[in-house]
Amino acid sequence: MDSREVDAGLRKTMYEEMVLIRKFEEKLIELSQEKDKLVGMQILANGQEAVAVGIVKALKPDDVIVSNHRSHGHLLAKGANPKYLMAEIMGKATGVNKGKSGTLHMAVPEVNALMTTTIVGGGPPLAVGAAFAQQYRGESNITVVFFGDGAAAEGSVHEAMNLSNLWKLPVLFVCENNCWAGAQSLSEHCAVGDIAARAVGYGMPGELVDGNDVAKVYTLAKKMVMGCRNGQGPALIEAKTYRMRGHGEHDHQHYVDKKELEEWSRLCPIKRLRNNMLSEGLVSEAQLQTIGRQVEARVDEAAKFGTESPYPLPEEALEDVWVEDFTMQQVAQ
Amino acid sequence: MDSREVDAGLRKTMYEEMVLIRKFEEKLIELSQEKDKLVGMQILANGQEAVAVGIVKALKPDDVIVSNHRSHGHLLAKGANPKYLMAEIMGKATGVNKGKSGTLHMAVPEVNALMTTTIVGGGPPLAVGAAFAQQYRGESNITVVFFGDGAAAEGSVHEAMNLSNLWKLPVLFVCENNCWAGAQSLSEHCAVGDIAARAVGYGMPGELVDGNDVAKVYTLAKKMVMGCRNGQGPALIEAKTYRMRGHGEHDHQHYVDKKELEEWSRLCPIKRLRNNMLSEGLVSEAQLQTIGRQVEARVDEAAKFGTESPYPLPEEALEDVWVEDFTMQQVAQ
Amino acid sequence: MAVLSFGQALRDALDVAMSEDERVFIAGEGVGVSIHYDPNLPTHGLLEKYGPKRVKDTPVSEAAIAGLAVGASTLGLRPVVEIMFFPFITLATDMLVNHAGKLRYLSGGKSSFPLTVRVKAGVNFAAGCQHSHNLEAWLAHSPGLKVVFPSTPAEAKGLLLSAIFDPNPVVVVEEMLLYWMQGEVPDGDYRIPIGKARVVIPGKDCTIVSYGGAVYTALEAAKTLSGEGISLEVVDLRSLVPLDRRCLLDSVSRTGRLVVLHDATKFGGFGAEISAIVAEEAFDMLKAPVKRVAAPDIPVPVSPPQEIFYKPSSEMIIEAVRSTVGKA
Amino acid sequence: MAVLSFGQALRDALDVAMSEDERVFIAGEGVGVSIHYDPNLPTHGLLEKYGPKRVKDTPVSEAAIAGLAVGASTLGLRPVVEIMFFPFITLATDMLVNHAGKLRYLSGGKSSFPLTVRVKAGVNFAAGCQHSHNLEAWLAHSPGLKVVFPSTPAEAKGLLLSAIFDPNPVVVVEEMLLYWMQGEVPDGDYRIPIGKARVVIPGKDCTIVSYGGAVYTALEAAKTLSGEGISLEVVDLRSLVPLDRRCLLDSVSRTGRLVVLHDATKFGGFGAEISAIVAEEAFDMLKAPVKRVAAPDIPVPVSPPQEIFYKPSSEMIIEAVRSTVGKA
Ligand SMILES: Cc1ncc(C[n+]2csc(CCOP(=O)(O)OP(=O)(O)O)c2C)c(N)n1
Ligand SMILES: Cc1ncc(C[n+]2csc(CCOP(=O)(O)OP(=O)(O)O)c2C)c(N)n1
Ligand SMILES: [Mg+2]
Ligand SMILES: [Mg+2]
Repeated sequence: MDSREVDAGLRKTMYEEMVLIRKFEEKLIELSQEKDKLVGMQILANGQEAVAVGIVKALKPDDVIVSNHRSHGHLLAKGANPKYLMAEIMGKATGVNKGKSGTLHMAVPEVNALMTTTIVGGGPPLAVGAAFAQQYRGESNITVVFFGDGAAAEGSVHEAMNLSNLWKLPVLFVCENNCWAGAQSLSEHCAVGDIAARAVGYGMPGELVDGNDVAKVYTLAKKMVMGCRNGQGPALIEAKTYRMRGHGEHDHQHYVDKKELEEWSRLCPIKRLRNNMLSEGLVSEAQLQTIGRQVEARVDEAAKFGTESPYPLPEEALEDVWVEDFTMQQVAQ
Repeated sequence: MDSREVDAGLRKTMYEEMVLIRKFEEKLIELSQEKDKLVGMQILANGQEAVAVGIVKALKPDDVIVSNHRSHGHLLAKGANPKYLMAEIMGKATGVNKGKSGTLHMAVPEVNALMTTTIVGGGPPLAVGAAFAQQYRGESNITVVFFGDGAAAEGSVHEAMNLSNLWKLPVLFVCENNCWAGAQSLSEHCAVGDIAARAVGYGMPGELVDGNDVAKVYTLAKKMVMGCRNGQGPALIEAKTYRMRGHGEHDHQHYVDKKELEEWSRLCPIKRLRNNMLSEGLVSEAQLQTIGRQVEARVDEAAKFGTESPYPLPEEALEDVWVEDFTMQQVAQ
Repeated sequence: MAVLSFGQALRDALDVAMSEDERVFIAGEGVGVSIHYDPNLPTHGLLEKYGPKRVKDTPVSEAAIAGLAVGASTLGLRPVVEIMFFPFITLATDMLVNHAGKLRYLSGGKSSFPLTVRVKAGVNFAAGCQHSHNLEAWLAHSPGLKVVFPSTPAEAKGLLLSAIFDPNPVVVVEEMLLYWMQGEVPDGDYRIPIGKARVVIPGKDCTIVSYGGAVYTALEAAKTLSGEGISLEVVDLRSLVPLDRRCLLDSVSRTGRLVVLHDATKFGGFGAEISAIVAEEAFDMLKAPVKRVAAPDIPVPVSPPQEIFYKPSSEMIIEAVRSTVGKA
Repeated sequence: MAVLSFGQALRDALDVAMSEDERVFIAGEGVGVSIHYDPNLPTHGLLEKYGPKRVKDTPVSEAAIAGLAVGASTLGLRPVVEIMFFPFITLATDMLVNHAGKLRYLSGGKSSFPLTVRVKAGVNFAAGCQHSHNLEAWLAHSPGLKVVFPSTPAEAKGLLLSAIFDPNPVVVVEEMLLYWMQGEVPDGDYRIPIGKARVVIPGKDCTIVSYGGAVYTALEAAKTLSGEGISLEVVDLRSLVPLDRRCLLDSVSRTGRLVVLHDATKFGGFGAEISAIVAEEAFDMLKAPVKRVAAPDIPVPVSPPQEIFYKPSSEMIIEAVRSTVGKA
């Protein structure tokens, strides 16, 4: 497969989206240096943008995604508004979840990013449920769930894979194998080199892909998504990629070999796509700079929006537990 | 592999043990017709005796087994005294666990049957812990855990397999695939035909065996056990067998095709071993009858012992929660 | 109004919900085909009636069963999933507590999770402590989950139907040993509001608060004590979350005395919450200390005399009441 | 006696236990190599000191981590395993509740399970409700498990060491935000008996019972109130199971008033048990209703003003005490 097989316009769009994710998170890095600007620990997708964009571009807007603690890329790729994400990450009332979630579990139902969980391994069983509803209603929509190589060790992932193929549910399992789970490298937490090898144990297709090549990710996703949509049941993609920053901005990766970081930095998915578009003459340097500036402006606007937004009222914390107008006051007071 | 490769004396012993299990459980069937004789629902290994005996015969006395709700065969094969098992199943004070366990979770530490759990899928993580202790202390002992095809769907089994091969723990996973999990057949609860196929996803050896041929089970177990003992890490055996009775004596298998039962009854592991010993001239009909009578006498004695034993005192229920002389009275009263 | 068993009443609720609303489906281990062939079981015959699309037998995967409910509910279905026995709910608590109960909150109120979990409870069916362990106190301490625990066939039907159509996650605890108990059950789409307790029998001297099968132990005690001239008011909570504080406090204000009863273990049990509420809010009305009658803080033993010992008895209530009313 | 941080004191306990007893090993996600490089973390540097045989980084598999502890302990090891954050314990509750807490009982007293589970708790570290959710009430309601919840560096060391060498399963809840708090800590194999509470400051007018970091909120309130002439007695339970009923009841008998405080949610929280015990056993000594101060019954929100709102404050205690002593 050659990335040239992917339409030039689409590649440009994917480039823009990857740059948006990168710059959005670079803004978070910047803001995390300032006191009391962001709330909690920031888990960044820096280096993994091609997985989010390549997979999501293979979906229709009605398809559902289920995300995890490393969600910014997934959500932006699915079309979430950076303003409301930024405000959420700042804990503001205007945030996509009114400040109740913060960075770790943002749900954006508007774009069918219905559930994000920071319980590692929590996503796959949720995705089974979403895909069941899609199948039950006779829709052709599918559900994609992103999870990490670390998550693959959780029992819930196993249960979800077995159940989804048993019932031929339209779930695409996307394992972002970024070589680390916290401070544990793959070989320290996983008994097997390729998590994709597990697909056979559930009777479903499973394939590896270079997760830093957005065109390859997209092409494989297209194929796998078609299978899910056509009633062939679930499939597993393992995207080999790399987490370029620590697990949270306080983490300076003391446990990582600097050479490993350098090697993967050469494989940067954005740089690769950029070079390949330039060398094919699809875009000019000037056009790329324009994209960069436009994206920066969006990110700055988002940061400004978040910064200027008010915090929610303390007692509004009591809202949004229950659907009806019923607070636990009735229960507990 | 031919069963003749297995030593004649050993085959005779295995035969005796299989008959003991069968007759012990036939006594339970008989007693379960009487009111208030046995406590609770009896889950019988009828038809699966060759798995228990074939596996356990490949072990040393110091090796540990972890059993599940279908434990009678495992425990008897490991050398548990039928008297104390019978008394336990009757809820008597002389029972192997003083009547606190009943049939479902008997532990017999005397024979290194350390933990029995009726939480389906609970055994494998416990076995990981036991095997870890064996490795930690530099012993050559290993741990065998028995679980069902239904249990294979539990997340705990996945976690245990990954962890045990990651650490190269001496665990032999024995999946007794008896075609049913409760009233669900394999194809109704499992996305894949052979559970052994999952071994590759953990990088460990996994093999199928005819679970109704005790010699084959024994021979494969010997090989797998050696790997575990030699530090090669865990292994998985899937023994294809069949649950001849319902899941509890109230269960008349309304959901089972009678033909299926007939076919498997022809494959009865005891009948097969018996015929093969007879055809080889290893034993005579008379000798087999003697074995039968001796075993029956032991079982009768066990039933008598259980029947004549007293129930524990009600308030002795408060004992055995804590190691020290500390009852929850201190906590709760 | 038909006379149905408790189990048939539950089945009736499922039947009504499924025939009324295509969004309702049921799933669990053996909810379609069961090793127990008994028309008194809540899912009996539903597979035959509604087919395998809507009656789903699952693998033995409690976390996935709960996840199925969470995910399907937020796409608009009305899942009713079964956890076979109460101790197995431990395997689903991440999905129920960290997901069903929290994801709406985490969405800032954008999403909802209208799912129902049926769980079978009972401390005395001779299966031992890994099958018998009442954990309603855990669920009641988990924000975002409603918890109901019916005691009669009519309540079972009415509360299960309300649970299925409640827009929030609801756990319905079913006392298994009641499955065969008969009672009058209203026809059709009969619902009992979640959060309303019921005064089973009115009385003057002491209130007994309970739920589930324990209510019958309380009634037994009430009968004996009425012979001694002590009049008990028996309150069946029916719903633990939300709790009908009004009914509870009103009853205590009438009787001035309270004994709380449940079959779960005492220490940290739900009875503590009842006792604490009353001690906090009705202190001045109390003529005597609130007593709790509950199981000892041990796992459920199997041996018959010990299993009987474990379960709170009417004698224990009688003793507690006598000491409360000063006639010990 | 050295001055150590709470985290260092825990580390010291692990260090003493490991150097004293070969049977002790530690396991968990990142207990060897961590994304947090900080000498105030309880497992910092232990991998370097004891090597990978005894300091085991595990996969992200909470059930297997707990199973590891259960299985290894019954073969005679002394496992100390870590569950990273309290809400993740849901994934291990089957192993802890149905196995660690019950298998000895099921063996009729033949087996034992001397394991320790360390779990990190805290309701305000800006990570939201899937990382912050204090569930000690669940564990305290689970027969066969001991539960301790230290509040000072010395207690942290003394209780963790006792837990490791206790022949029963013990859960040690570590309040993360205390990791950096300094205090004097006895050297060597210092143990505090599990089951003994501590009167932090004596007082006459009202008892505050608490545990973990909430004890400091109580002390803050005590300081303010002493300015108003109200004298608080602050009791730190330290151990929830077994509970020091003597200390609790003695204190209430001295002050006649009780406010219970914890950072967990109120409804069905551990405070209910304390309140119920006192209402049951010290009714006649009580001059006023027992009050509970606890978190509202909601998941922990992330937004800073809401997270502050969630956590019970000294003002709430002050208000509760004032109303209790009749000076509201
Ligand atoms: C159930 C659970 N256990 C542990 C954690 C703590 N934790 C957060 S991220 C993480 C590592 C996850 O690794 P992986 O799945 O590979 O995802 P990545 O962070 O690499 O994207 C861990 C252990 C958690 N959030 N949930
Ligand atoms: C965690 C859990 N879920 C459900 C059950 C109820 N249950 C008991 S046996 C059984 C079927 C198990 O099937 P399998 O593992 O194949 O074992 P088999 O009974 O066939 O030997 C089930 C679902 C249980 N005991 N534990
Ligand atoms: Mg990773
Ligand atoms: Mg089976």
